[in-house]
Amino acid sequence: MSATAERVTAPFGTRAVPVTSRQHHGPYIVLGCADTAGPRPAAGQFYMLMTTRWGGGQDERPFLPRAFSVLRAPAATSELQFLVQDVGPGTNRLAELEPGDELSLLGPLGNGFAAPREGRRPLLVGGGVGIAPLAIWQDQLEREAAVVLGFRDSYHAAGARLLHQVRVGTEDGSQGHHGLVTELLEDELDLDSHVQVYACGPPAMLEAVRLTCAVREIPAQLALESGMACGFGACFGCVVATKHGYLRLCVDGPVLDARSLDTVVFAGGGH
Amino acid sequence: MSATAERVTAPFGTRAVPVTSRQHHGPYIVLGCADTAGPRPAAGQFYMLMTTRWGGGQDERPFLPRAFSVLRAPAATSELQFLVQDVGPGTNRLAELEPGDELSLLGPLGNGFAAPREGRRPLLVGGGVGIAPLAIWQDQLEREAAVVLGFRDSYHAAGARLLHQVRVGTEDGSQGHHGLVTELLEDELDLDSHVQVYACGPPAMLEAVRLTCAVREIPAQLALESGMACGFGACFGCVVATKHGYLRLCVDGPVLDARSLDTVVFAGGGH
Amino acid sequence: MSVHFCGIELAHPIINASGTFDAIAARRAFGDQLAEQFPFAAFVSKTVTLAPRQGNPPPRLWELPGGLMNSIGLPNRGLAGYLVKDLPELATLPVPLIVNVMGFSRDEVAQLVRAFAERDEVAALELNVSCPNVETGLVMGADPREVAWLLETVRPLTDKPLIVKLTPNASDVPAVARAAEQAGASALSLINTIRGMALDPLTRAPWLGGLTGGVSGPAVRAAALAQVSSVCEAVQIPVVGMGGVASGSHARDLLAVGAALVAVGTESFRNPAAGTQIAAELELRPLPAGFRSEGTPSGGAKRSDLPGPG
Amino acid sequence: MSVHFCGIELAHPIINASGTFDAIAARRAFGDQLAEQFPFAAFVSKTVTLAPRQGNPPPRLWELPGGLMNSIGLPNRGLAGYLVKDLPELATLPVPLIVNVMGFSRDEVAQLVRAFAERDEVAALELNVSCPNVETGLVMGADPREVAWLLETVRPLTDKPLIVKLTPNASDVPAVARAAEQAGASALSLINTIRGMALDPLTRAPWLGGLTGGVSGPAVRAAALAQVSSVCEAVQIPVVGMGGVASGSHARDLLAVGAALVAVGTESFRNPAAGTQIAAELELRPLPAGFRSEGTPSGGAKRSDLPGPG
Ligand SMILES: Cc1cc2nc3c(=O)[nH]c(=O)nc-3n(C[C@H](O)[C@H](O)[C@H](O)COP(=O)(O)OP(=O)(O)OC[C@H]3O[C@@H](n4cnc5c(N)ncnc54)[C@H](O)[C@@H]3O)c2cc1C
Ligand SMILES: Cc1cc2nc3c(=O)[nH]c(=O)nc-3n(C[C@H](O)[C@H](O)[C@H](O)COP(=O)(O)OP(=O)(O)OC[C@H]3O[C@@H](n4cnc5c(N)ncnc54)[C@H](O)[C@@H]3O)c2cc1C
Ligand SMILES: Cc1cc2nc3c(=O)[nH]c(=O)nc-3n(C[C@H](O)[C@H](O)[C@H](O)COP(=O)(O)O)c2cc1C
Ligand SMILES: Cc1cc2nc3c(=O)[nH]c(=O)nc-3n(C[C@H](O)[C@H](O)[C@H](O)COP(=O)(O)O)c2cc1C
Ligand code: FES
Ligand code: FES
Repeated sequence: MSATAERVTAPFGTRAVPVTSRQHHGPYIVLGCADTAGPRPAAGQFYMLMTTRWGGGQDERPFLPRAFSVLRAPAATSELQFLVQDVGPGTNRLAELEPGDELSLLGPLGNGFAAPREGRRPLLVGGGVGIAPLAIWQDQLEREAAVVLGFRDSYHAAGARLLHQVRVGTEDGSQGHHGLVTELLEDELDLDSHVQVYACGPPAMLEAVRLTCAVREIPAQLALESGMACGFGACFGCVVATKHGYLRLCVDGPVLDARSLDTVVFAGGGH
Repeated sequence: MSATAERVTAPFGTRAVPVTSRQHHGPYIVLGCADTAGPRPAAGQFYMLMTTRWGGGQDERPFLPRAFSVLRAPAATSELQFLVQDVGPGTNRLAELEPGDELSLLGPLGNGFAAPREGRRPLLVGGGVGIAPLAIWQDQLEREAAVVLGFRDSYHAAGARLLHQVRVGTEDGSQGHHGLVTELLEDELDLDSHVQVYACGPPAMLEAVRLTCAVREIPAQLALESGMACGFGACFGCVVATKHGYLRLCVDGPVLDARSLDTVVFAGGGH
Repeated sequence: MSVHFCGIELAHPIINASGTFDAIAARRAFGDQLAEQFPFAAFVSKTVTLAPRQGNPPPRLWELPGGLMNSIGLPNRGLAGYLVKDLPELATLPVPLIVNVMGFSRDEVAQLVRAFAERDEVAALELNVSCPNVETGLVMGADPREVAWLLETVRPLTDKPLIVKLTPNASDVPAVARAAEQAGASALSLINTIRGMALDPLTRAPWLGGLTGGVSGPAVRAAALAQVSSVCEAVQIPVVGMGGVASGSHARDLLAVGAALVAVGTESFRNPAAGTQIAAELELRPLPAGFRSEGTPSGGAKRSDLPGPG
Repeated sequence: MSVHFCGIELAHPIINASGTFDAIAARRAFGDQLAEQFPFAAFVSKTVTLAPRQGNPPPRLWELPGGLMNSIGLPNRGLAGYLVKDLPELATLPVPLIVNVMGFSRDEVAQLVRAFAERDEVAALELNVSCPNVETGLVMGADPREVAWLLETVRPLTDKPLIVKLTPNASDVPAVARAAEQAGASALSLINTIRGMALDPLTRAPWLGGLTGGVSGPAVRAAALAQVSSVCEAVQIPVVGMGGVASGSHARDLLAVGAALVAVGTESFRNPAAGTQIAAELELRPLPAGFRSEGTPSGGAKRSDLPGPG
């Protein structure tokens, strides 16, 4: 079902790493840490993150770790970068981290993106915080990729800086194309349809991308989200409905071949 | 049963106040805050304290507020000072507070100390963090008080700075008298027995004080501790055994007349 | 958002959980402000028994992740002392008074109900049935027959509303609820505390003086919502929902599954004004469309045939 | 600190709770390190049913204060698929294998037990009885007669140890435990999850695809300790204690009230190596004096006659 064999196995057990950097890009925070004990992840893989001071937030949460795609993992370094949007008690905690603080992580987990097939040109489609896995993928792709990203407004569009040669769209028109990123996608496909689409973003956007690619018969790999408790296949909580039945997104995803899905639905607990 | 009518009523409901100062005295931390909405407390009264970020510590605690005697409440100011010894998840949180942070408090609660009877000279006996209520009492007493304080060692004895004209004893002899504070108490009583004793400290020390005063027929007011959930008489959890049955320490104490006790036992959840 | 409950008009749907707020002690701590800013729409007093009780030896409290375990042991002055000392002072509160009673036999409960039946200060009675019946050894509230048997005895003794407070430590709480309804209960309230235990980390001997205790607070919220929901599906009489309510949203959840009133317990320990705050939060966020005024979901929630967890 | 359990020798007393660790998926995530650093002294597989199950629709998870509520719905390949696909791979684990099975009738359970009885790869069977018996509509694990009836059917079918996993959602768990012991259970395990519910904060409709779910983690620790303690007092056969164990101290509590083994569930979601860590913490702090080797307190803890909470 998974689009790919790109899976780097994780060291067994959570490990503590020091936070080394913290930058703001509009509403998003980029956390850097030094993961000397871990391997270099594949693009599209994710980590389960916790802080040492987990819990005690709204409704006495968070309790469980939270899943985050790796934003960047510069080769020949031990650095890992994550993109965090503060939407609730878990991301609250992570968004507070400063250099020198401790971050507890498990990973890399899940399946990453697979290389384009049949010499197709990679086309990256991202929405909001969903741009994270596309940044590391752009870093790793040999071939020049076209990138279209959608945001709510120019404030959120600050996240576009994290990739290069980007066409941006905003829902309120305050920056770049006025409208949805899927309109930019259609554009790109009109120019050149011999592409392989890689998409990550809110469920509604992914569903639009899936539909467009299905109609035009263009291969697409979608990085999905769902509520997760463990991240390594232990709880069976993160399933998404596919043509092959329920799949655990943490071990059979998060990257899925668009053709394995009848539709993209929000599976709860993501954002 | 209570030794006194010294009770200042509290505003209804917890209120948030800014932390204004933070000092270290050996292992103890003195937290200052500006309680503009509250009244000036009586010596011996206490407050229930929480931080905005409560919980998430060892065993997912703390959950309930924690009780703290007021250390100092300078007249004609809105300042309140508390003495905090970090012994567990709740005091962990409080010990981390910095000026500008928010402190949530309820109080003043309970009964304070009563003035000396029959022109007796006040004699303050304290052990460890139990010195807190004695400091504000020394401030409020018209009459010059004798003060004897006991600590584990010279590091802890740094707390003695918080009162004046103090005779200090340490268990390891590293500062002042080598031995227990109750030996200093005996000393003082030999010099002058027309005193009224005010004591606060660990249960074993309070029991020794109670016994000594009982034998010599000297009136003593003891500030006790017990595990508390609410601090205002709602839960019936903080009872201590007295000659008159179980009393709720939060509303009928924390200051009790030594004569109302057969013995001082640790009632759990204090320290 | 004033509400009617068993013929009693209340300013809002938030009341206190029995044994978690002592209005008399609170007046000593907070003075007249307590009456001026009383946080609950009705006051439920702590369980009264026939004979006075000292309660359990300390320690009586153990803090849990998001909760509290207590083994207070129902200390109270006993019926006679309550009538003389507590009732007159509680009668001066600005809200209706609900008296919670418990007996260790049907006869004891009957004596308690009779005594309060004739007191105009008392708006309603809550029966705490989370204790064993000495006649049978069975926990009254855990067995449908026991509850029916009890109500057949005490229902005829008063016209006042009788609220039966159910225990959550039972295999089939809805069955107990139906038995209570059929035997004439005016309303039901749940959940009482969930049985728990803790050991002293140093000695590994039981921490609580009562050896075991009752768990309350956020830790029981999900279990409480499930039980309140099942009971609301099982009966027509009004239900007082409680268990871990710490915000308007938690109260809203209980109303949404059908509760008529919501009781706040442990959260009052964190803030005595919690009731006021929760009622205010409720006002701000009315129920979404699709709920009947009683708050039962207009659909969906009956698919109880689905496989369980795990 | 190797221990013997039903004739099986284990390196330490920490095993996993069924359904909270998938060794096959974990091998995909962690590679060979999983086998090298396997965190448990025995591996308990997720519940296997006769027919394959998809499980409940998502969402299946709801986070609680210090806990988790799940409505996974027991997805599994079914007996045939398990025997062909899972069993061979699980047989390569470095620790003994305990297979957890569930049937919706005595006959289903009998078929499952028979199938595993002849498999040498299987060291023991755990019977998940937290589901209704379609023949009677009663939850097998909540009723002493149901459990006895079930064991009379399946006990004769195998010499392997039969561990009966009790449900905590019952009025009298010790009674069920005694019934299981008398009917030939080799051991007992508890607690399974506590029934709970949550609503979507936006729509107030049930959040979980299964409508209700099962609560686990620290939020159930106190309830688990109380039930394990009562069951250990009620039976002589070994007991596997579980519920909210997140540290060596929590495991020590369960051993102190008489558990022979301790199972770790939800904590593995926070750290897959939790079992290793907890076992190591146990080694460091042996039981204080005053405990028999089985760990039952040498005195005190029987005063169960004391009044309850509140
Ligand atoms: C594979 C993967 C990769 C991801 N990558 C990123 C990333 O790169 N950057 C990023 O910012 N985010 C990422 N996410 C999303 C991130 O994991 C969530 O935003 C995070 O878990 C939110 O946690 P929270 O505690 O902050 O908010 P929550 O309160 O958990 O809110 C998140 C959603 O959970 C639901 N919810 C509310 N209460 C509860 C409850 N009690 N129990 C369960 N659900 C509840 C609500 O629908 C809410 O919208 C990723 C998720 C996955 C699965
Ligand atoms: C009236 C009064 C005045 C006080 N004044 C002061 C003061 O001025 N300064 C000061 O530093 N302290 C004071 N204390 C003591 C202070 O309240 C405690 O130190 C504090 O509550 C400890 O909380 P904690 O979370 O840090 O530690 P805890 O973990 O609560 O440890 C405190 C004790 O609680 C027990 N314990 C451990 N786990 C649990 C559990 N899960 N549930 C219940 N009990 C448990 C243990 O015996 C431990 O020794 C006062 C107490 C009272 C009652
Ligand atoms: C996600 C999840 C899935 C579970 N699946 C099963 C199962 O398949 N069979 C079973 O007997 N118990 C199952 N359980 C219950 C656990 O085995 C255990 O009894 C319970 O979680 C209490 O332990 P804990 O608090 O350490 O998690 C499951 C628990 C969780 C959290
Ligand atoms: C300290 C304490 C004392 C209690 N005393 C009583 C009581 O006397 N009678 C009673 O019926 N319930 C009593 N309860 C149970 C509460 O009324 C309520 O049912 C339970 O605490 C759940 O609500 P909560 O989670 O909001 O606290 C008590 C609860 C606590 C925490
Ligand atoms: S998150 Fe637990 S199985 Fe996927
Ligand atoms: S602390 Fe609750 S009654 Fe004293």
